[in-house]
Amino acid sequence: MTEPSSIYLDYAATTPVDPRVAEHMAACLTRDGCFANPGSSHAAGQAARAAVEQARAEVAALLGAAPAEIIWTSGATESDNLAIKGVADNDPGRHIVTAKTEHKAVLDSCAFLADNGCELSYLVPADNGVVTPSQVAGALREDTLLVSIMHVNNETGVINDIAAIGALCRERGVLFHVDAAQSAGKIPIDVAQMPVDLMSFSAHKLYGPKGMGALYVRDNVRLRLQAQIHGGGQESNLRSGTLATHQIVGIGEAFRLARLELDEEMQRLAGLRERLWNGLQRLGDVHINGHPEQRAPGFLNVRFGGVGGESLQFALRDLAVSSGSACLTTSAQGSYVLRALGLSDAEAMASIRFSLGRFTTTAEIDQAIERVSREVTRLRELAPDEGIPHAADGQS
Amino acid sequence: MTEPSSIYLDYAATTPVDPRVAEHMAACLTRDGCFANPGSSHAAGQAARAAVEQARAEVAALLGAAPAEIIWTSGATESDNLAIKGVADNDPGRHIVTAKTEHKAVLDSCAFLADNGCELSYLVPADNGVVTPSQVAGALREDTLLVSIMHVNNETGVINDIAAIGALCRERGVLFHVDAAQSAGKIPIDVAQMPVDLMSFSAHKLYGPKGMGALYVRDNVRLRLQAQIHGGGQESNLRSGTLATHQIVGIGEAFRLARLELDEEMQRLAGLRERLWNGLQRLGDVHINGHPEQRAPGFLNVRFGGVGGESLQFALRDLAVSSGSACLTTSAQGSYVLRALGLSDAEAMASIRFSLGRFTTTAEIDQAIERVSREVTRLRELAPDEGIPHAADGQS
Amino acid sequence: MRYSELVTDHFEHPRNVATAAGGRVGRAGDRRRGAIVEFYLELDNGRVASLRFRAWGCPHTIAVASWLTGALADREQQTLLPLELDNIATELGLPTDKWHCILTAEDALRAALEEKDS
Amino acid sequence: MRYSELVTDHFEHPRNVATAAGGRVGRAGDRRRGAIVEFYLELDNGRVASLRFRAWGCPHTIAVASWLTGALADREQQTLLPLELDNIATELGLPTDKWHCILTAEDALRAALEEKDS
Ligand SMILES: Cc1ncc(COP(=O)(O)O)c(C=O)c1O
Ligand SMILES: Cc1ncc(COP(=O)(O)O)c(C=O)c1O
Ligand code: FES
Ligand code: FES
Repeated sequence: MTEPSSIYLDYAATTPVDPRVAEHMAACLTRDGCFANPGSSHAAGQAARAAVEQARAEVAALLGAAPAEIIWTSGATESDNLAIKGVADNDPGRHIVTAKTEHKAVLDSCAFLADNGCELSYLVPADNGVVTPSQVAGALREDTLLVSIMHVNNETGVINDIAAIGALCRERGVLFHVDAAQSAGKIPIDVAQMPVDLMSFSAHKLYGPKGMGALYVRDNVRLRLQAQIHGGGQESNLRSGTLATHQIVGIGEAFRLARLELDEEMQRLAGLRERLWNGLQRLGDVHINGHPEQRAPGFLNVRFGGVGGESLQFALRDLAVSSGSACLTTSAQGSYVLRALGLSDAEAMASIRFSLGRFTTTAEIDQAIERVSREVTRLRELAPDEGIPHAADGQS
Repeated sequence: MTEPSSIYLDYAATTPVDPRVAEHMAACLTRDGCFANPGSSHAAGQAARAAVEQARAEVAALLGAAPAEIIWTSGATESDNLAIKGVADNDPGRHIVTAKTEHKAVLDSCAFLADNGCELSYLVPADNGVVTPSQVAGALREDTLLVSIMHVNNETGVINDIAAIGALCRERGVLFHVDAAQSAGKIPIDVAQMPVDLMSFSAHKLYGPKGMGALYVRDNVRLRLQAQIHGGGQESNLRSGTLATHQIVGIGEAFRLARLELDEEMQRLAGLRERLWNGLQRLGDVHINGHPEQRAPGFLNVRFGGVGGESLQFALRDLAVSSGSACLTTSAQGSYVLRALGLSDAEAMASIRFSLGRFTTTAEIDQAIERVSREVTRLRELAPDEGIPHAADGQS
Repeated sequence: MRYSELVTDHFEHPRNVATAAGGRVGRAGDRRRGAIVEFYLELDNGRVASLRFRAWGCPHTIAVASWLTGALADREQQTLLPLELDNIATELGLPTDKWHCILTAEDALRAALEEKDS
Repeated sequence: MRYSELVTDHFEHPRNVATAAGGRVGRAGDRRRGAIVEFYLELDNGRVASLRFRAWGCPHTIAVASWLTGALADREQQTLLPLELDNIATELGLPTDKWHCILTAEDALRAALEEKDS
């Protein structure tokens, strides 16, 4: 249980399941529900199978994809692994392009391949966090097999121009994977317009269940992918394991709701985010990390001058937000994503990601502004007068 | 929804979630529950983390293991993949012993390794389905890395002597993996008594959620295992991906209930199984597949002489049971497990697995006997008098 | 496997099951191939006077045989063969991989016609 | 990161914060290493008459400095150093990787003692 007074502004870490989604899930769990194995041929199994296929159509609908292009996985981590390693296993030893600001699931899949004969190029984005098409173009080689660039960054909310990067890849005959865990349901996606070959999704970033994900595999790319989990041959042999009906029904309903509510929710969140930013700016010496406009609506990543990162986090512990970790001399480190944007470790640690979502209210935003302002002011007042960098300090 | 009149006797395919488990899961889904990311450092995240660790202790308790020896996965399929490929990746090119009657998740992981430089030996059990320690002993070589033999077979319920096979492996310095997806919660398991190094589990075989599993990794074997899914470094770096709190809480509660109710339930199911068998035997020309005694209580796999397999299945479609598939001339085939026990394809297809579980009642068993008897009798009467093999036919 | 309503009906309620021998007996199929059909045919003046069956195999085999006993009732001997496979398959909603079930029935019917009255 | 009740209390309600300059000022730490502590010490007759602080860094740094201002009140100048690191760490429940926070405070205290009255 979260404490009653706690304000949840960590929707990019995970979202609660929407009650409407939870209801659908509950109907697939117990004896009186759709609990059977979707692989069983009896009537109960076929009812479960129908629910699974309906969910597949809903997930496809949010992306403008065909249902057959959706593969169920256990989350975006697995989707990223399947996409990247699955492509490389099919065509080993070639060159792969990605960026330093990708999620660990992409970076560690790439690191694994680097240990196993692939060559990797890691793009470093500009200070605004954007990976540009021309950077990608500059990194492509004769033997490039795959480019993996995320849609929306999970720490800053910065949006990459997937359509342009995809067009480039297609022109050069290179496969293109996109980690869209943070964009689905937050900004529009249309695979008919975006020349993407593989795209990773996670249910728990848009009010569906944790432990459930999907991989979009463009029809003509299916055969270029090797399964990573072997067994019963589910999901056209690309992902074995009993299908988790309740989880699948959950992701389906979550994607359906996201599709219906996307436009309205984008506007609402953008408004709340501006309100938060305006409130925090009054503190002075507060800075946005990442591109100030090219960002998904729910994200605000800011750094505060004049306070220690760990103290800021501890002072704001009633606020569920994301932040770097302890000080330089302990083993913990500031975010590697923010470091890639040119921030010092201390700056990265004094940064906080506010991520807003479906249940965020104006009152919560106002309370958050008040708590942050109170604590930042208090900590700044506690600090020695000199030598503590405020806005004047160029580096901060 | 299953039809109201349908009787579910397919608990080995999957079980409904116990309502007590569903209740715990529901409490981890929505905003008022324990929904946060167990990897987040704020209070909400730490509450989720605590729930995850409590569940780990419950899973460990059913096995006599230490909590730190339990790794969360998305199911037994993934556990089998992680165990087998994870060990082989760490020490490539060596010899592996398994059996023809293993689950596809084991066989296909092994087939993948066979394509990638490992040598495989596949044991064929006796007609009773038991893989004996002496068979394993006969297959071990100087360069054998791993033996993978299941505890309880998913089609026949036959139990292998894991303690004896494990002792043998330990003596020879060979790693031992056991797929225990069908034994956990059905017969006792104690890793303190069983020299097992790796053991796979699935929640949905014992009234927990689908899409959730665990791998037991004996403490001193951890370093011999390579992760198969890379990313955020969860589960001591052995399995990345956001932990699915509700799923984990579900497996924890499922294992807890299974531990508390194991002895009583074993007795009850054995009684129901005997009642079913006695009822079916009155038909004549009915035969048990697999060892008649060395079996987990809930399983009864029988073949019926004198009826076509597909017709039997269609006639019994109101009964949710497992069976082979269509006739020889269509592409579908009888169970490879039953074929490995020496059955012809036609016999395998005229076989039915009844698997009983927590919600099975005496009334359901009696109804099942009545329906099966009525349909088998009807189909036998419809068949030409001569040439249709009944009990007299040696092969059937 | 999908079963049409007509197949289901004939499988559940087979028509004209031969409960005793009588007439010409034609038999086809074998256990290995997964289907056996027996027809019991009585002719009267070159017309089908009685057609009964027994069958072992898949639901389609049973349904096809049962359905044929009705569809061919009263028909002239000359017009019985060959069976109109296409039409039968369509009428009964047979999947394409199930056509061999009709062939087994056709073979049994041919055998019955070739048989002397018993 | 775990914080003991005592650390939490001193972090939330720091004692003896120096709101104005006065006494000997000792400072240690730097921004790079993540902690800065300033003590403002007044001695009277070889005893601590007033000890106040300012700090920037992690919660432990702030708590240690705040706690020391109380623990060292009234103490004889001679007995101030070296700090009993073990005891302080135990008292405040400091994780082992946080000992350097006490060292920063010790350095600041030493600097203050070495300073002339300002
Ligand atoms: C961009 C991105 N990719 C991948 C993931 C991993 O998703 P999952 O937790 O479903 O494995 C996340 C979130 O954790 C993410 O933000
Ligand atoms: C013996 C055995 N191993 C593995 C599995 C796979 O488990 P899961 O469905 O959790 O992937 C099953 C059941 O499907 C099984 O019976
Ligand atoms: S007899 Fe083979 S499918 Fe009908
Ligand atoms: S100042 Fe480094 S952890 Fe305290």
